[in-house]
Amino acid sequence: MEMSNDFVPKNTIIEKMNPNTKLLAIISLGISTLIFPNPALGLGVLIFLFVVSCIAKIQKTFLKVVLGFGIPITVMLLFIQGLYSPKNKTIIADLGFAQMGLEGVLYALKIVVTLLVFLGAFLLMNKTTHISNLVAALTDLGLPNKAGYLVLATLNVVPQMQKRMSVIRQSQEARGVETQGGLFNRIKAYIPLLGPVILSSLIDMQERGMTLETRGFGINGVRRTTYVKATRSPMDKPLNVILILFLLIVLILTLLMKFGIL
Amino acid sequence: MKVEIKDLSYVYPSQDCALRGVSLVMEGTTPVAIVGQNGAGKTTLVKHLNGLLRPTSGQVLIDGVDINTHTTAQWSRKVGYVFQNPDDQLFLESVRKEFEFGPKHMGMRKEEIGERVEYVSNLVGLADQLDTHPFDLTSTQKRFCTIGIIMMMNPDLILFDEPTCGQDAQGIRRLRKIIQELRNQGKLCITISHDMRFVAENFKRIIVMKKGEAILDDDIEKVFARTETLKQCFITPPPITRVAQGADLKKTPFTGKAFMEAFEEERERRICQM
Amino acid sequence: MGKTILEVKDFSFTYNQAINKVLDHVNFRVDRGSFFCIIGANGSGKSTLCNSLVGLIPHYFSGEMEGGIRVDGMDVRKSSIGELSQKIGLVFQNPFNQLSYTAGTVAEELAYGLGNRGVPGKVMQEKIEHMAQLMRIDDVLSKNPTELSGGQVQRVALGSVFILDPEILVLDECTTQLDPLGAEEIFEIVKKINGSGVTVIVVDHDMERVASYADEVLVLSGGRAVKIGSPRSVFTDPELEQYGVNPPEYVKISDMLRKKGYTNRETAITEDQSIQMVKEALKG
Amino acid sequence: MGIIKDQFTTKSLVLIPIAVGINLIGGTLCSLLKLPLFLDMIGTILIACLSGPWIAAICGLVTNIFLALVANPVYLPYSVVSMLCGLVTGFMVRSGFFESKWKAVITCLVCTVTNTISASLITFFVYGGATGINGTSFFTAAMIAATKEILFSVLSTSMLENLIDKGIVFAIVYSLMSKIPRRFLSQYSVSIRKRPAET
Repeated sequence: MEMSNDFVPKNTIIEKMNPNTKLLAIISLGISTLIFPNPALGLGVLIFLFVVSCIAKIQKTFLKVVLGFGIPITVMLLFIQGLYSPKNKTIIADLGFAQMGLEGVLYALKIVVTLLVFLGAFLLMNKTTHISNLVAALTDLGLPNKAGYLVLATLNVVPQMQKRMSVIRQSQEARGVETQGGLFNRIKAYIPLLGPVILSSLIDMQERGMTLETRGFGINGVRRTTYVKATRSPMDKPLNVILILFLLIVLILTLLMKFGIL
Repeated sequence: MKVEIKDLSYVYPSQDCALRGVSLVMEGTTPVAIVGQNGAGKTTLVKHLNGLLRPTSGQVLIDGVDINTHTTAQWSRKVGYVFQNPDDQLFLESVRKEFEFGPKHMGMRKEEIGERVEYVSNLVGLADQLDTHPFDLTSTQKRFCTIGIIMMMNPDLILFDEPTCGQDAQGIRRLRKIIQELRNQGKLCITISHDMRFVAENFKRIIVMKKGEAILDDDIEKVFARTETLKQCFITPPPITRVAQGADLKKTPFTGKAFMEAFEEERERRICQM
Repeated sequence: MGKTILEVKDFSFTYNQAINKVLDHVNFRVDRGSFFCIIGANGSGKSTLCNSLVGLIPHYFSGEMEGGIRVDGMDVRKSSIGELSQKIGLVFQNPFNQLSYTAGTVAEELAYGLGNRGVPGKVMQEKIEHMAQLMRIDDVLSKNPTELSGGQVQRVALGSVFILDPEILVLDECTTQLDPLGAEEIFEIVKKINGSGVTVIVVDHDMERVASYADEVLVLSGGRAVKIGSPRSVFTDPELEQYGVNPPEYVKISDMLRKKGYTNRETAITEDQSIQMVKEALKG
Repeated sequence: MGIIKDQFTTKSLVLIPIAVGINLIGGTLCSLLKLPLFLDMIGTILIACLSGPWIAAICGLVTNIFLALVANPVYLPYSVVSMLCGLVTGFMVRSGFFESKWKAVITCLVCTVTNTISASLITFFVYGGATGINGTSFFTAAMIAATKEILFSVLSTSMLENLIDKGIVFAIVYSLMSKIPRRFLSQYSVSIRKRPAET
């Protein structure tokens, strides 16, 4: 599992947008795809997201993640839903051991595009936004200080823990614990590591809490400020309006279709 | 015990060069102190002596055997390393278990382990704390606990990394006793320290490191007499020495006794001159 | 404004589940603007005392508390740590545990406490620049704090407490993990801060340093305040070693010279005094 | 509500990032050693024992947000699962179900069931049966092929997997709790009476 928020500044217009706009985009595009009755809209949104990823100069990562996740899950869901969905009525293919139904296939495709729209939009937001920028933007919206702390601290603490693990491994080696060698040796070596890593991290963290407290973590009733200012661009306002309108239009269209008017 | 370091260089994976061609020989039982500013390469050097780090170039020989021939765990029988931060090295639920862990791993006999526990726990001052959880000890006691777990394994070479850090007067006295005891048992002890008073009181031979090089390696008197070089390495001699130097005494004393001798000598000389 | 800025009155504390009192009926006062040092053996209760002064006891660590502490008129028991932090700041031993872990850069780290108080961006920027200069960390402002050396992180930690403009600064063995030069640097900065009128309370093991910086010294032993007074009166006390504290080497030199009749001056407790004394004694 | 607020002390809150880190280390270990398990709840369960149900629930939420941010947003809907498990375990520990080995086993079983049901419902309703992010998806697919029942297959795969997974997690936490030093533990009132393996 890759554990890094590898934000690389590329100085694109997407990067300069307010993180809240990007969050709104995830919600608006994602929910639109989710409620719209057929997969076509989602497919369109996906193509749009790909274009955005090109503007943000991260098209390679975008394709890698979206296809890397999209292909296996499509196959899997086509298998599960296409062949075994109880909704299946219209048979489009007979594979011998099972029959493929149109309803299941459409349902599977719908789930896949919805997931991919969420995934893709989220990925775009994530890869074009520094986390402290995101937290600053959310603080502007009124995110509680403690919630912001949890996200930021987790991002910073996890790499520290991984570093600590390697120091502890060294000091165990110096006590005669063999940590190299085959897979079995490594499993055996990791178990005594777990204890000290966890215990010493817990104790360190208690001390770190002292620092927070003496620097006003617990102060109530103050509107907090951040050093990092959330990025803003002139496109934020119009985009917000467009995104909300888009969601509304999709909602109305969906309702109309549901009631058989369209 | 003989440690040979031949033209040792080490470059970290981050491309930072931590050691640049260090050559040293340490032999016998005379304890050696390594001093120098933070980041001078002291810990990096010492980590080569039990194979925690492997030379980028050059060679490290322990009793004539190349360090690269064994793993760190194998070397731990011969070379004991007490880490700077005790929390990294302790992981069992009582001091006794910590003490017994290494020797059990090595296959030491049960009776011998028992004897050593008694001997070592008395030496490091934890005889009454054997059933305490190491994390419930004070920071000083924790440090002595890590010293204890390494001594339990009875290695021929012991490496201390900043043992004086945060120690009070009693702790310093106990450390001194431990270093003497190791010497009496014929062990070689190499210590990294910032505390010049401690160094002056306990070590004859000093190695001064600066930017990855061992720039001085000599008897303590000769090392502390090189005031200019030491200044460049950001090392200040112990208080007694500084007073002697400040008052222009000809000798470089480290102990009260030596100070008085130097003082009286200088006084005689001046009286004769008058 | 009274002369006393901090008062500890008959203060005792026992941690949850512990049997013994860590602090046992401690009494003392600290004058406004003074450089106050606390010394004593390990386990004598120094850190617990520091934590009590800033309100971590009883608000963060729980246990049984008796007596009281007043910081510039505020009752520690009744004020929150956040309120107290406006008056009193604490820097402790391990520099890496003093990072907020919310900051990607040193500048953000310095800003953390200010942000919690809602200090506006422009003021924040000014304060950060000023503090960075004072602590000599202006060259690393945009670096990640976890990548700095111990000495640098300790200066960042000191800066991020001092930036909150406390009237009292408590330093709990904050130089033990630094090399002598790094420690000296920190003390110089602290002396400068003290010079600007801030009361400084320092816990340290280096008696030579305590002797040369302190206005007043408190000796703790087994949780009790056993002695308080000027550095000279404390360090020339023959009972000092009983409390697990060795006087500065300079005291030893003075004693030796006096014993042999080479001098009759009063005991030297700093390097300069000592050199002066030896020079005079040499003249005979 | 007062009790809930009591849990949100700084002392407890700062444990969350570490607990998340522990969750991730467990998870990384599994993928490193190619074990078909998660072990990604060690931290959540540990913190449930130390700081109570609500902190544990937040810990579960933050873990999934973190995973979504750095690894894959697929993890986000499963935050409900982690939160439920944290809550359930926290309340069980509160009522004394961690004081002895056998009581801990009961807590473990309750947690397993909670996990299985909630995770299966999410896999079924959000993802249509499989997420494709781990090996068990294939197993689920095979079950479906054999039984023709999607929900049942998802449930039983999940149950089997969780039983093993939570068993290991609880065993680790139980042994950790006995190793946590007294001085540290005494600051967390939830667990103080409930320390296992001690008389």
